[in-house]
Amino acid sequence: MNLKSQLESLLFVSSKPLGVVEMSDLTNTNFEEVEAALTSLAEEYKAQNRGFILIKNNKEYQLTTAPENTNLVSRFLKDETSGELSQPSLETLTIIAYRGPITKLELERIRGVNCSLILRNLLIRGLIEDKNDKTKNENFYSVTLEFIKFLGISSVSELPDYEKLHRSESLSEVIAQPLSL
Amino acid sequence: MNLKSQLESLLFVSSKPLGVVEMSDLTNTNFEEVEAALTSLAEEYKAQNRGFILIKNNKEYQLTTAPENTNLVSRFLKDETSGELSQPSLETLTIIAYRGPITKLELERIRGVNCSLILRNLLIRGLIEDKNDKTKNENFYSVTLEFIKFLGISSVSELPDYEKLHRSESLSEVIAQPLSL
Amino acid sequence: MIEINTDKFQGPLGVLLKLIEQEEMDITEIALAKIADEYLAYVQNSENINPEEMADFLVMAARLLYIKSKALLPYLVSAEEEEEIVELENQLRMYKEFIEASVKIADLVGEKRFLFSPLLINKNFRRSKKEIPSFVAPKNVTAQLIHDRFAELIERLQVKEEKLDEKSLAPKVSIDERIIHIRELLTKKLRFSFSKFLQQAKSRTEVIVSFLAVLELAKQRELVFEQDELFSEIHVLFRDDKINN
Repeated sequence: MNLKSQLESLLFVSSKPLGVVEMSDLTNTNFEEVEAALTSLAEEYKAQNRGFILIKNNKEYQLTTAPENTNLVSRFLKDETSGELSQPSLETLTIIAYRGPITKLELERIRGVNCSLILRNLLIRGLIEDKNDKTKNENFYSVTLEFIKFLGISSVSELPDYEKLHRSESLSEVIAQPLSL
Repeated sequence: MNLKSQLESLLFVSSKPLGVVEMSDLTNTNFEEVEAALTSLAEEYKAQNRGFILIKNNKEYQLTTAPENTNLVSRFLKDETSGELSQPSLETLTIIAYRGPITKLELERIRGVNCSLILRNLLIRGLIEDKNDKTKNENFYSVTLEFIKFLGISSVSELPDYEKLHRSESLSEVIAQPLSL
Repeated sequence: MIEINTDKFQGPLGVLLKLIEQEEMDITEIALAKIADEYLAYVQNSENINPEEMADFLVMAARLLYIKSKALLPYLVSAEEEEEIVELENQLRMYKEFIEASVKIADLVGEKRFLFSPLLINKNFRRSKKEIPSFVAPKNVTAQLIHDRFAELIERLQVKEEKLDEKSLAPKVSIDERIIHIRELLTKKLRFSFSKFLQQAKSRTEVIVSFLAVLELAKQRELVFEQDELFSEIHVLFRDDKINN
């Protein structure tokens, strides 16, 4: 059986993001092989200038239209996404994109301000998601594939200066500090 | 512009078969070129052993999963529709039962998270349906007649405590909260 | 007056950063001390501060006032407090990095390269052969279960609302009010004892506010202090009265 063709069929027929675990179960193949095949598919699409690309976030994959055809596709779908984001939403998304998964407390320490309302709005809009870590009993926020699609990139690692801001030490230090006042 | 990539984007994102005339209009290219590009795409898919094929029916084109993966795809879709409902799906279903017809945004305000994927799942299972209100240009979700029958009642108003719960004020308040982004 | 884009509310760090940039200064303790007054003026005059964020704006105001008082009375600051100032500088520098990144992200969004995936596609479209049934009976779902889940949800929403009840804080004295009070006091009495003045305060916050008010007036050269010998009582009086005498 041809694994790449199988994965392509699944991604194609599913209109929701698919996780590596799910694809691995369905094709009866181990994670590593599935991930390798997906990486190879993503590269093929780009090299062959296909009309779709494979995007990735938090071990979830989805096929989407290629960024160079956005105009055409939004005309066809009559999609009127304006892409407007307020400054606070943009700030919050930026921090979650570079530092996620991140807790509300860490986020608020970076922004210096209560973020409940903004987090709720971003959750409703589907640009972020929260996952509960049961061992720590805490919610961790990450950006979603919806956010990746919104920016027209194929994964957060393509964000400007990703490596630098993702690892920035001053950040880890500040986060590790106890709250004063 | 790359015509093949454009056509591929359109076929990929479309939820119905596409005619040559429509594709020709959208891409601003004449029929012959569109047909030639489509033929070339169909050949590529076969030669490259892709997970989907391009089929033609009465001048209309659509992408479908490759025949050799039919069993895999059916298994996947069956899992999706026959598995147990997740807690979030069940909660969404109850809101639609008691509050429907209801818009996606109203649902999302009540639940505090984006509901696109859950709605998709409930639609696939045939538990809910959406109707477009043309004057408001919005989709309203209700439970399907099949689901109502399955519950052993003849209308949602026969659900326990329907009158009281249907009008719950706390829900109306949540729906009325402003959302800013 | 400072011009800050107030059509979109900004957090305290955003306001600080803007003030520092307007002064064309780097993020340092000196810069923070310098903009403290402007920050306070912003918090006082801005009608756009979201009530949920007010507490954070006030915490920042307290930190800035503290830094400012340190600039006036450097020997009063402990090593631990020194660390807190460095921490604020670091926090601000990091915040700045993210703000810069967010500008790049905004540019990316502006390019409108949105990607689309087909959503809610009929499940029998796109598939060769084998129809999937259009209705699948959900396991274990009954009218009673639907009712119970919905009732639970309503209850949960009500609990949440109760938590969000607004609480009003006991009225606190402001630095401005204290300054007016000091001026009135000195107009009547010409001079007063600093320690007795602080003793009148009803809470720790009031002590701090009174102290800051006195410092503020001293900085504005309205007040002078008299002390006969080291550690003896400090008397506060108007500078003009002192000169006239």
